[in-house]
Amino acid sequence: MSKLIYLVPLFPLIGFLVNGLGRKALSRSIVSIVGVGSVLASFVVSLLIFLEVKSPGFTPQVITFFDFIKTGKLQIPFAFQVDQLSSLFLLIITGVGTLIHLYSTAYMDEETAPDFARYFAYLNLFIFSMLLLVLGANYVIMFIGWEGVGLCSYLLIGFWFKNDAYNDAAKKAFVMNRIGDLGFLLAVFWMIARFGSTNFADVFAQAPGASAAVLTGITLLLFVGATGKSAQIPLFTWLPDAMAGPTPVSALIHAATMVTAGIYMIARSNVLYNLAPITQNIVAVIGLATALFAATIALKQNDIKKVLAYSTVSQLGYMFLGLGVGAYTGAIFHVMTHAFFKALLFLGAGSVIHAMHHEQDIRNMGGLKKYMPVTHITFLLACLAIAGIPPFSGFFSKDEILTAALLKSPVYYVFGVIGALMTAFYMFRLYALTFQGKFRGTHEQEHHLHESPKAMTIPLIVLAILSVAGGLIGIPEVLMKDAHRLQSFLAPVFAESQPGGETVSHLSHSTELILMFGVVAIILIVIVLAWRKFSNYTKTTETSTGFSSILENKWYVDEVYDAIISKPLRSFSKFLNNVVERLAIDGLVNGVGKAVQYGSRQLRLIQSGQVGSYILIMVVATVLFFIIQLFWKS
Amino acid sequence: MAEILFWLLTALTLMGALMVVFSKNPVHSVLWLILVFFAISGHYIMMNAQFLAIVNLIVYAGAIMVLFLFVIMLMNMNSDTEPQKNKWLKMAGAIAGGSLLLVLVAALKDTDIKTRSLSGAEGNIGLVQELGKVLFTDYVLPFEISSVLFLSAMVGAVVIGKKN
Amino acid sequence: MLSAFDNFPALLIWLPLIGGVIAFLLKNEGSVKTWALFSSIMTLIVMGVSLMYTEPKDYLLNQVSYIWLKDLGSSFGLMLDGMSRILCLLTAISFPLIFAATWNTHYKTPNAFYGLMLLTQCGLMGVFLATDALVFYFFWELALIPVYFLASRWGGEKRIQAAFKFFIYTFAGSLLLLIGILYIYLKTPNQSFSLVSFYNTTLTIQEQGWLFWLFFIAFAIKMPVFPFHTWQPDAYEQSTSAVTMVLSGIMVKMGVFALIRWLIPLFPDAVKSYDNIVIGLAVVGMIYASCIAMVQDDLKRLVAYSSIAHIGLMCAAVFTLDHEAMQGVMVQMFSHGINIIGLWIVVELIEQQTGVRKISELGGVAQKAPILAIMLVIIALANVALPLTNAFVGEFLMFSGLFRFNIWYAAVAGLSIILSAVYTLNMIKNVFYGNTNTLTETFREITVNQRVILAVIVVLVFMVGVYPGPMFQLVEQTTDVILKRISAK
Amino acid sequence: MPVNYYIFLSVALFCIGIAGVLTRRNAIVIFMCIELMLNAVNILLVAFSKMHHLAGLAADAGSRAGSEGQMFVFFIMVVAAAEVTVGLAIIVMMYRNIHSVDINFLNRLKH
Amino acid sequence: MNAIILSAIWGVVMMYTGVVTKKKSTPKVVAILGILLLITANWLEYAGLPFFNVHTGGMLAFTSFGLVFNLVAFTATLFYFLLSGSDMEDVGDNVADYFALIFFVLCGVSIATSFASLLMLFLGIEIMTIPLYILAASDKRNLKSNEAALKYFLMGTFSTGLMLMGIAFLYGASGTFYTEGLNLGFGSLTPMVMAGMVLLMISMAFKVSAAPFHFWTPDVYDGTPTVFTSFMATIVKAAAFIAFLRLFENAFGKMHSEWQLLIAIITALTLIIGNLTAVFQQSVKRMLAYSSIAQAGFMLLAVFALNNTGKQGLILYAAAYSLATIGVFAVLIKMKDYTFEGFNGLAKYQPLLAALLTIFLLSLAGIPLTAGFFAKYYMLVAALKNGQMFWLVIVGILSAAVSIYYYFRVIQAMYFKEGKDPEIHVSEGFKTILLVAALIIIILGIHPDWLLNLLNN
Repeated sequence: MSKLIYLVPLFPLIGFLVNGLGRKALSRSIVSIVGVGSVLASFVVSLLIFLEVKSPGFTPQVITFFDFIKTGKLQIPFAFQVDQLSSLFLLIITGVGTLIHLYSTAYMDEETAPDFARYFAYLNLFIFSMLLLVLGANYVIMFIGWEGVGLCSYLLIGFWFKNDAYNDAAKKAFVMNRIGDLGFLLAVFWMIARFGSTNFADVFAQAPGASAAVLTGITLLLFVGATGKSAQIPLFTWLPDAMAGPTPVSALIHAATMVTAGIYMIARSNVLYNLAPITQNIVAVIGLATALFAATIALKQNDIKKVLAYSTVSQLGYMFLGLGVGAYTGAIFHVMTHAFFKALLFLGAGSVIHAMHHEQDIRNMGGLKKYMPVTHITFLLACLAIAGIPPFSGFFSKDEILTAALLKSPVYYVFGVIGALMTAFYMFRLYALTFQGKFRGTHEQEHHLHESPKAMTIPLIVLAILSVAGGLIGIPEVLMKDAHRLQSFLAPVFAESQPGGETVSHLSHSTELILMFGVVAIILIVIVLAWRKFSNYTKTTETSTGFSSILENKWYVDEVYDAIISKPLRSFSKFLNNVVERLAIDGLVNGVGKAVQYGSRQLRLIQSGQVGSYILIMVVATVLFFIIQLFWKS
Repeated sequence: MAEILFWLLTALTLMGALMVVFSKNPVHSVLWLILVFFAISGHYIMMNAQFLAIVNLIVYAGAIMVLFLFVIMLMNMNSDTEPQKNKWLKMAGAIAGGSLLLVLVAALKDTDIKTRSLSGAEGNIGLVQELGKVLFTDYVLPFEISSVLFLSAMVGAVVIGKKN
Repeated sequence: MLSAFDNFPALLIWLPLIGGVIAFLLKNEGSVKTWALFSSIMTLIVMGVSLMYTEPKDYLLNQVSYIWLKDLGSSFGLMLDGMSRILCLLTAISFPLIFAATWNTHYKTPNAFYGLMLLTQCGLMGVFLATDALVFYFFWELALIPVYFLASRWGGEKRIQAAFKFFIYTFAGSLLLLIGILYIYLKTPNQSFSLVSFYNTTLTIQEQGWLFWLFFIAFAIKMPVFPFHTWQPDAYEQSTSAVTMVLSGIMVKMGVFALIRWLIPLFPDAVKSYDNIVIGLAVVGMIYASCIAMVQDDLKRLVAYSSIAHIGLMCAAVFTLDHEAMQGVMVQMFSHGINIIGLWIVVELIEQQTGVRKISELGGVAQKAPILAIMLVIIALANVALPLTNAFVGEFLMFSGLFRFNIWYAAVAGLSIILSAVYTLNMIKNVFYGNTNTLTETFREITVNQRVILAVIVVLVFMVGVYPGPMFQLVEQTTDVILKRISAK
Repeated sequence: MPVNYYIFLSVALFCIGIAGVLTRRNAIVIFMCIELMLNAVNILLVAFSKMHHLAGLAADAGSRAGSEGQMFVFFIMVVAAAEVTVGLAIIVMMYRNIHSVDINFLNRLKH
Repeated sequence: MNAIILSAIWGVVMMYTGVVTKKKSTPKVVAILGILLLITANWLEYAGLPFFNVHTGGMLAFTSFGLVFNLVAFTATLFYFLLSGSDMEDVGDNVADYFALIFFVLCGVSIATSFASLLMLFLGIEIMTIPLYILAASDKRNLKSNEAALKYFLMGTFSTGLMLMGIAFLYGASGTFYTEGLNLGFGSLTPMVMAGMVLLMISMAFKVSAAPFHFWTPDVYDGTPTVFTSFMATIVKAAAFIAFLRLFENAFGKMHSEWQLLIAIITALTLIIGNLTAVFQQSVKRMLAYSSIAQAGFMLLAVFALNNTGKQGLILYAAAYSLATIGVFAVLIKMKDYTFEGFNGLAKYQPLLAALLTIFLLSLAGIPLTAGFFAKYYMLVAALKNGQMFWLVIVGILSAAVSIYYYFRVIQAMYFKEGKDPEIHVSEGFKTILLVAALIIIILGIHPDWLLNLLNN
């Protein structure tokens, strides 16, 4: 079965080509069928592969198709790696992808036919790239997908390219990603230089022989790549802006899949990271800082998608925290559950936006629960999941990360919990403002409010089920013995970096339980507070001041970046262009020409026209020549 | 005796030359120049080059200088019409000439032949007979060729002088 | 033994030459254009056929010599090795593309224009094929003269000055080259200009030192490498598009090519002692040019500066003397040529319709011409070396080699990856996206012909980008031989 | 009389000629100064001729060594005569056109 | 010897032609016949068939170097006659006399290329220059022509004085005028030899218009009727170079290292001043005058190097430079406006003429595929082979780059600028001959060995 692995990315690629090339010729329905069908086909194959991987006796396989680059000593095959980690991601990507494609057929129905096809082409291309990313058996193939998803993200954020703000957001996303990509590339170069190969197997096999400095360097550079793709400090600002794209895109790319590429990559490189403890700490600290930082911003956002975006950044921070503290399974687990509930949240938000005719400000919503029951329920479930209320999926995954963090350091744990509280607060603020209370929009909007079509609600329902039940594959040991099926499934991948069961056993079961339910209790209190506070929200015109205004303005990070990077770079470039280039370098070149002309003008004045002076110069020259000849040798 | 004569002629030559340069009136310059030629002819005779001495007088002092005189007369030149260079240029010219002299003297003061004497009337190569022999044997080619020179000078005089 | 293959190199030179002369004689604009296209396609066919012949084992033996100036020790020696093939192929592909892409442009005295274009092709082919230093120098200049006329006669208002600056700058450089060539020639044991005897001449370290700079400056001006680049933006801006394509697509490769064939193997010691300076210059130039490209408002100038940055990388990679990097350079020479010609074609298409090149005055073209926009996006992204496009392969290897040479050079040079994304996306955004204005309101979608031309480029972009294997095989031997020469010495 | 004397006499005469060329503006006078220079050369040649002749005689009583020097002087005179013809013709022509022989008037051609 | 005698005779023939016929075109035909005769005679002598057996007393030595140069010079003169012969009619009435003078000059050229004695050098150079004084003055009513003639005359005789002084010193030191005798006698640089050598060098530098003794050149070339400038600046100058090279090779070859620095200084100054000053000229004619100085700088490299390559190169240079310059002048004579602007838009009205002119200019600039390239090539190789004073080569190269500036100004004017129709009237024959000249330049640019192999016989 794993021989058929090429089919997985092939289907979306075909979908992309068909929809892309035939964008003018194809009707909407065909586009939808091709778009959704290709991903669905992929999903089916992925499922088959997953089953094969899951079956006992399976060994990870590398399937090589051809040599992508083969020159000199360097050989980079175009090869796919089929193992537990990649097959799990295949499922997530194609699964969530299928749902979102389906959802999109309804969500994007306002677009003209060619744009509709273009949209699906992009989306399929994205799936293709993402699959390449997770399937690649070496860092170069991974990088192809890595850049590919960035490109698709760029294309989809700027999907409505008439709007310049969207274009700017798209550009920002791409450039920020590129900054990270540079780190990734440098890491790859370092691997080539040090290990002579980029194949996972070769690199991991040789890694223990490398010096700590090299490993720290490589892993840090890889992490720089991850901060770009997964929107961590300092490269996170693109993600909230990326909400400019169509909402399903936000769900698929900017929540469920692409942004988790960084986590996938680090999990994939767990062997390297385990050998570089300094990097691990940095990853943990950055992750935690991002989680808190983004959560604070999310508290005061009024755009429904912005809240979710910052929430995504924050959740990604948790995943990195998990990676940093060595809880690879936990991080992957959270990726999975997060894919479910965050996709659900976004799709729910999309449903709301669709119903509200592209109104995104939650202050203008309220009381939608009666108009959109399915959306309402599924959204609530997702909120509960993300807030970490048992037995919803978020609880299990987040708990696993927090537990691991506690083992590493109580400080991580405390801050992690604070973040979790904030998560609960802003999610229920969002929920309450949107669905509870009275409708605060215009009558026109109210008149048109309705539940979304089936194509949209079905994915919501499916995702809701997954959000609710998804956590059950990873029930912690303290609750049920040997019920963490994810851990046992992924164990071969992380085998080398798991120091066995010792760390887990450091914490007594009772402590763990107390902490677990203590946290849940506090979260519940926070939820109630938020619910009550925002259920009866009325619009005010007063502007916020002080700290809350700082939060509302996202800590002015964009402004700071603008002031310390963009603007200086631009002025520097202008300086180079206007001063260095024009005056110095070109001036020098032209100066040579001018000097020649000047010399010419002066020199020709010797030609005075007077015979007397000519002869005088001749005589003087004769005298000089005699002098030279007389004294030259002596 | 010969020495005294040498110095006398030398003094005459140089003084005449200087006067050629300094005379304001071109006519005087010509006359001084003729004097110089006579003195030079004297030198020639002292060096036993009688033929050249005579030719010098006939060709230079006689023909060429008379030509000069004619031209000057034709143009009615005198010291009043004589253009003068400004003082500085004159000075520069004199200095340049002087320094050339200085340099040449410096270069030549230590020649290996400087003490070889030219005294004595031995030898007869300077006589017409001898020179004529050489001229029409070994030097017949240059002699013929110089006719081309004269031809071209003649043509030139015609071309330039002829009225259009 | 003279096999059929032996005549291909000469044919590649004669075909354009004869074509050019005939073009001069034709009077009718249509027939001149048709003839030029036909002639260039013929050359392409010959090139294609010659690709099928394999390269003999010893690369220096793979040459054909025709007797020329026997007394001077010069013969009309040509060689079609891997590197030559890549560049001749680029030249052969480019000209039909250029002719086709500028089919609708009307030139005054078209016969002269196309004649000169074909003569340029002849010169370029000669440069890439020559194995005799004097022949090389001849073609080096021969490629320059027609381009000078092309750039001065057709183009923008300041074209005369720009072309003249270009000409005098490169000419001065090539005079230095001439001195260097002559010096080595006099040092060769048998007073010969042939590549073989140049290779076999031992030069002292001091000699290598200054000869290196004579050669390098000549090539650096041609490439151009910072700070010898100031002729380039002016020349690109002022020339007519077809000429700009030749200049940027192929001509700048002459410099890189010459570095590899005529500089590196000749002065191994000097290369090793000056590599840091040269790479430093190249890296500074990359960042410098990228920064300046960010603030350009003229499409042509933007592409020009981006080209300087890309060439800088090639120059740096050559001097790493790294096998993989060198391979990257070879492939990138081809890829960059294709990509930048593609970019110019798009610029030309825009200028044809709107009459402007100012980025700030354009906008919304994608609405009116989505296919053009798609093509441009693909080509532009290839230009910034997105994976699976042709430039990625080359740049990846070059950066990788640079990294092995020195981490910090690679890190600094890597910033250009980011900067290139910035200016490319800015350009795409401001020209293609956003709303239309009065200038672009009436923009029409490109015609079928134009689509085909751009499609050819896009196909090439992906062909090399996805499966670069054949390219590497083509040049592997050349790289091997050249690098072995250096390590041997 | 050592040959040295003649050398210095000749050089002095030569330099006076040069100084004359440099200090005067009248074309005719300048021309005369050039004639002075030529005569300086003539003296020198004759002196050397004599010197070489004496040396030749010392070796061989019938030697004609040195005659070439006098021949040369002869040819210099010939050439000088030709030059004077042409030169005076040019000067007269100029005089006919501008009624002056001042070389400073000749400055239309410059730079 | 054939050439010397026949050219002198033909000069006389030309004089009589002027008397016999009043038709203005006849002298040109006769002159062309004469030059063809000269070429043939010279060729025959080169092939070993001298017509005359004259007792030269060893004062002339006919080497293949001199004879091949004669061939080049006569051929160039043929082109000159064919292209510009008719334009002499515009200068004055004495067309036959002009031709006669030119034949006398050719006689001087032939002497200067074969002298073996300083006496013949002196006579040869005088025969070369005295007719030129007259030709310069030939436009009698034109003050510029007057001025040129007088300047040329005064400075020329002055330099003759210097040369004679030099010869006198050399005679004093060696007792002979034979160059060979000098060379055998000079192992080292005694004061007398030094003084003589320097003075000779200066006077020869004057003749070839090398800086800083070049001042006469621009003014004289500018003032002289253009049709004669063309001749003066090419054939005569090249011949002076041959004389220069022969003199220094035969008489001072053994003490090459003693005077190399001086020549190097002269060369460098000539290159720099010639090229730099040419840059700012407004008149094409004057630009060509300065360019001739600049080209002289390159040719001086042959004297500097004093090796076989240099000698070969000098022949090639003479051919390339003379043909190209004669071609440019031939067109210039037809123009009414001598400024650069006068050439504006020429390509539009006279495409063939412009194209040919471009070839000539490219050759002068030393662009490959023209004879000018190989001419410069040989000079550079010669200088490099010499192995001394590498900086001179660099100066040469840089000034060659500068020269592009002024040569290409003409090209720019012709091709890239708009202008009025200059209304040039040229016959088809003129164009054909110009085309032949251009072809020769290109052929020599591809196969210089075809000319230079003549030297190896």
